[in-house]
Amino acid sequence: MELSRPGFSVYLTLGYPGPAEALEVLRSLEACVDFYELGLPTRRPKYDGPTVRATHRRAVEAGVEGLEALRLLERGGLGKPFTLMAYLEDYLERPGLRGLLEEAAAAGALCVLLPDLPFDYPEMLEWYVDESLRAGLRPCFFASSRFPHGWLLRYAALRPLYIYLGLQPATGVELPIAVERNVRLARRLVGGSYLLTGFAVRRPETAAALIRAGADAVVVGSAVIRALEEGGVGEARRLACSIYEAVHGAAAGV
Amino acid sequence: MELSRPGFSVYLTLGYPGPAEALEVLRSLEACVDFYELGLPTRRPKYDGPTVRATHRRAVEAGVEGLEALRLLERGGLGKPFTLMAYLEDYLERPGLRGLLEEAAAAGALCVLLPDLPFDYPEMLEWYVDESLRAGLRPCFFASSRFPHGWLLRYAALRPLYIYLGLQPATGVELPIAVERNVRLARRLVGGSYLLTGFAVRRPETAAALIRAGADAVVVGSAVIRALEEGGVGEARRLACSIYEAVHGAAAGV
Amino acid sequence: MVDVPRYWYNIVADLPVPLPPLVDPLDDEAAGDGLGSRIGLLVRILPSRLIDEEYTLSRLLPIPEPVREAYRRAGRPTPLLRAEGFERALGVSGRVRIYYKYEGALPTGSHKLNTAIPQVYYAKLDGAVEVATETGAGQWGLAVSIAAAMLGLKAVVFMTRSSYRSKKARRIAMETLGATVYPSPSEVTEAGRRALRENPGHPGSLGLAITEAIEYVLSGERRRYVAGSVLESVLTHQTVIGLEALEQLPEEPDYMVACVGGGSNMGGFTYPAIGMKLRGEGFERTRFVAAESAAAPRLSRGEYRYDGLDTGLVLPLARMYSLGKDYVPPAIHAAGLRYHGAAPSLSLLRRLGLVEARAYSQEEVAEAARLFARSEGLIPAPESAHAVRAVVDIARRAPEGTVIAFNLSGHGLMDTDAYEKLGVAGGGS
Amino acid sequence: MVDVPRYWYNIVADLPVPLPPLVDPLDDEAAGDGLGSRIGLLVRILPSRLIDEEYTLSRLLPIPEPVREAYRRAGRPTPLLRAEGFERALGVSGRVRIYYKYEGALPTGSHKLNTAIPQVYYAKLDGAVEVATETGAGQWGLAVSIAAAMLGLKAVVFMTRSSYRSKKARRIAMETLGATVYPSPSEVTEAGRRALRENPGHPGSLGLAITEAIEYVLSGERRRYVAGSVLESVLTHQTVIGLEALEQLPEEPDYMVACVGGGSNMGGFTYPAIGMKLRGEGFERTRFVAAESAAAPRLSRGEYRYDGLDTGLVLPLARMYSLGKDYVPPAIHAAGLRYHGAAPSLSLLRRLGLVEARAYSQEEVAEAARLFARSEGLIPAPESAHAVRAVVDIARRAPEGTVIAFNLSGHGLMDTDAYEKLGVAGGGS
Ligand SMILES: Cc1ncc(COP(=O)(O)O)c(C=O)c1O
Ligand SMILES: Cc1ncc(COP(=O)(O)O)c(C=O)c1O
Repeated sequence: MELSRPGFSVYLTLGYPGPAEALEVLRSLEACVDFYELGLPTRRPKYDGPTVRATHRRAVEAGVEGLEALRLLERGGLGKPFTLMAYLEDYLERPGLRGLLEEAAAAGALCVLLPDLPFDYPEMLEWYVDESLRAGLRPCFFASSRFPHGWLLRYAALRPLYIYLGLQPATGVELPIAVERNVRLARRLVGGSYLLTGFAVRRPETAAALIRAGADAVVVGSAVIRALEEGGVGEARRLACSIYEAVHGAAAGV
Repeated sequence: MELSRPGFSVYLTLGYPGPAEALEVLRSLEACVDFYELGLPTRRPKYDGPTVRATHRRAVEAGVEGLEALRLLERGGLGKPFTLMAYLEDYLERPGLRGLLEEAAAAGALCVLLPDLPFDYPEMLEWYVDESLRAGLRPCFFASSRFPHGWLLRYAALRPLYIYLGLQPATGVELPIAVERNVRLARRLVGGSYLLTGFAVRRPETAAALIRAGADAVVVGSAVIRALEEGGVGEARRLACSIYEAVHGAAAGV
Repeated sequence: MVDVPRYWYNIVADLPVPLPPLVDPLDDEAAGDGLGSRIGLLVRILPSRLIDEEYTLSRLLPIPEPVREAYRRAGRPTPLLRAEGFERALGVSGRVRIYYKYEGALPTGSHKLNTAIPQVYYAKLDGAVEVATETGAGQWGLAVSIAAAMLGLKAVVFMTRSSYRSKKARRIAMETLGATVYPSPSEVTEAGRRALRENPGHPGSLGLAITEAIEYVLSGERRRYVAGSVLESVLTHQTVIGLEALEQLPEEPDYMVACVGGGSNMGGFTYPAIGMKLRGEGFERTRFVAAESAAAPRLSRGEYRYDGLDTGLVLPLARMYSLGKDYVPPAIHAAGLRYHGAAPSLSLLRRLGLVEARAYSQEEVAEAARLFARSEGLIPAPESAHAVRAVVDIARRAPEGTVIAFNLSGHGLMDTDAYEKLGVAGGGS
Repeated sequence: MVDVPRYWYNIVADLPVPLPPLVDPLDDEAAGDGLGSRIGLLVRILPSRLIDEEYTLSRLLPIPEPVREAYRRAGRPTPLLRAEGFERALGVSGRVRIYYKYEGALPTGSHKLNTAIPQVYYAKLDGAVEVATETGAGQWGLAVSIAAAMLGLKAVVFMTRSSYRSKKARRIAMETLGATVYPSPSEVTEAGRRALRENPGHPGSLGLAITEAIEYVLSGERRRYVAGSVLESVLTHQTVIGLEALEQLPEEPDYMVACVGGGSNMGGFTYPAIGMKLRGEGFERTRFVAAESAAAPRLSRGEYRYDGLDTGLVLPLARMYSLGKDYVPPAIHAAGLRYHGAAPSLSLLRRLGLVEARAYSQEEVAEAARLFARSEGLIPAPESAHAVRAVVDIARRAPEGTVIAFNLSGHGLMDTDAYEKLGVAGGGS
């Protein structure tokens, strides 16, 4: 299966705001996302920004951690496709990469994004691809905005479901970086691969600009979480829908 | 009257080695000089080297000073033309430039070379020329080997009997200076003017090389004086004659 | 003739593996100092354009025209020289050819100006009126003071206390240029006061001075922190050295050598060549050697892990070879080499074996400096003398035809106190 | 781009009146020191080729290729810069344009290297293994030390005692380069011992240090004296400055300004332009201004007459503006301006009104240095700051459109002691 182009996705840590409400919140956004990105809660969200880190902490404190979070999806499932985000570090020993991917596949995920893989386990890249395919998943890759060109080319050659470009140094933190330039450069390197962009996107205009710069999709996490915190589900939904429309409008040339 | 080309001259301070012997010494060199250069003894031979300075001192101590020295020539005269060398400084007050030149003319000199004129009285150049002509003399000019080109051109335009190029910083002192290069340069600047070169020439080969480099004549002072001191008149004469021959041979292309 | 390059080179684009990101300390919430995410804090600390250069996918970064112009004013391109006198003094004439890039030709006497100029320029673009920074021997502080004077900003420099005392000439030079210089630890910041309370005789460390400078920036308006080394963008700026050298070198060296404090002159000198090697465009057999001080041997003896860039953890953590952010190295004369860590990209290259490291004691370095000064007529900075020392080692054992190029990152005309104490001045020749 | 010139310019060839020769003291016989004619003695003192260059009719002197090469190594051509920051600081922006030639870019930090290189090279051609000289602030001694290290000779430097103490950094730098440095008056020479007997607290003078250096040369084999200034050949070597500047200046200045110690940087900077003026080829309305120290105001207050180049009269006499060969100037920070005389050609031009002179006190100079450092980012040497001071005066009163060019003969990074004492460091900006 391929993701829709353009695409809009919301990131949420699975288990946030709480085990009870998590699914409900996700479903409330359903009309305005093309797919979800769901984080497996961890005690060491090492490459995440403060807002996302807090959601991990909340989930873990509520007793939801790692693959257990997938159980929340059993209660009825989601109406849109989803991919998972997990730190490989947490699973290497138990249940191992294969176990992680198999459970993800069983839960219906399209792929598992491992943001620490390129930095901490670069030598495991091919293994991850093999194991994903073996589990019936597509590989998904993470890249930062200071990333070797050779790796982007390599990613592209491995036919991923998507290449996730982290536009900012961490999720939810906006620094004065010429993100559109980076998207244009990434696009040149990844060719026709599906390019998902995220980290600290919070406005419809930014999302639209990213699509115009060459991204296939945009994912929003921290901003939706903050909206949820400040204005509840309604506010989160309004934000998601406005960005969804911007993304789709931008692609249509609006 | 013009000086012979090539020419060879000996410089001696008039009154040296003593009032009695001066004329005799000059005459003994007669066969080997084309003309003489005679210095009027002074207490301040400021631009002369140590050997010539000593001859001034000897003459002055023997009671011969300034224009008085010309009396020595009255006792029979010389068989070759001569020019005089005097420091203008000594005569400015008494008897004045005009007096100096008139007495020099009366004594039969062809010109009076004033080595301090360009350095200490540059503004008097034209006056000196006028007064020389008025006294029936030709002007003679002194130039050093660090000298303005403009002045060499100016000298040449004033039609002197000769332009005397002091090859070394002082008479009788030989420093490692590329004198032939300087002669070539001077020649280019003075055109057809009679170019007399001197200061510290002491070997026939040097003299010949100067002629080949473009000098019209060579004058030797300190070396002859030293020969006289060390080997008497015979030695002085041998030196003068060897240089005389080198000069004339060089001009003939020998 | 070689001109000032139009682009800086960003090696991150060519690394064989991705560069681990800067990250927040995971216990930030617990820290409770109210500063929040360290990554997020950067926007209040660093000049905006520097942040953008830190996070770019571009391999080549255009050098802004005013910066290029200032480079030219400052005397770039700097010369690349053949060290014939030194070869003779080493007894390797005809066997080994040695070249060096001479960054001491810049008006501050070191390579530091290469990044001071763009950073102060970027601070000015942000509307800043003051720039603050740390300094060890004073080379960096002096470079910032000059750049600030050139561009009309005020410089505030936290100078490690040991150097504040021993490198008086550089301190006064900074003050003459209008900079305010504080000994670090200072009474001016909370971090400084705390360190002094704990150890009134604290000699200072670069890590602590950084924390102080940043505290100073955060506690006022229109201030920016400028970074002397370690950040990728700083190494990128320094690549003018290596880019010029590529044009100037008459032959591909077997060794390229530089000293390492934070890694900026090493990165600046070698990265363009390492990049070519990584892209398969040349320098296949070239070895890249980092010379560090035995007093702070992070590349040789440090641990490769996430650690604080500064003692106070005001900056994010970086994955690098480190001796620990609280390491206080002995007060050696090469104060610029006293940093506890090394730039992340350089650390990564070291880990991958693309860069080798050697650590030298102050005494063996002094001997090399003496030999070099007397045979080449240029006094190396004590920092740069570490590279000279490494070259001595390599050259003495090298086979016929070996070519060595090194970066003479600065001159030591203002470090004569050091050379006097080390016995390099005077004596036989 | 401007290249290193192929020829030096000898202004003697273009002077409007002949230059009075160097002469022996008339009472030499009486002196009875056995040294004989001072003119004759030069052959035992100076490098042969320097003597030839002193006595040449050539207007242009070819720069030997090894010297040109060394000039390139040392960073020639040096930059010619527009002082926009300084113009703003002076409040004359848009009204007055100021340019400066920056000789501080050379590795010794001053123009002195321009003549140290050829002279040491010439000494080597003579088979010398040692060169000796005098120095004040140490700029010249350092230049000779560098040139000697580059060419493999030993340097022996007599440093005026006051500077030996205050300019410790330069002294150690010389020693680091392998030079032997003696405080002058020293115990090493008869002239030094005599001066110390007469005045044990003698601060030294350049004139005396010259005598010592020459005595040292005459008392050994294979030694040559190298001259820091005053000789025509030295000024000729320095014309690389002005020849480059003619190529670099975008417009003909109304004023050309330099400081004057012995006159070498002033001559070097201005003579090529004065020559054009004298030959009617340009610079008709340009005024040439010499800035000297009120502590040694020879061009402003000295007498134009024959005087000793050195205190001990070991060298010939020169006709020049002089304060008397025995004049011991106060121990000002600009030690390089403490010479009692000024080069004969410069003296002559001053006498002819082609060069003007202005003398400034240490305090007014310091103020100008401060302003310049803070607006341009370069700390002028205390000597060069005199030129800066003159520029301040001229610029403040100049009509719209005035163009000023000056020679920044050296940087003051090693003179920070002076700037600290003069209160230039620190304070408001
Ligand atoms: C002359 C010189 N070289 C090298 C260094 C070390 O710094 P880096 O490794 O960033 O080049 C310094 C630091 O102060 C320095 O002053
Ligand atoms: C920087 C500098 N400028 C100027 C001078 C004065 O000498 P001069 O007049 O020969 O240029 C000196 C002499 O030491 C000097 O060091």
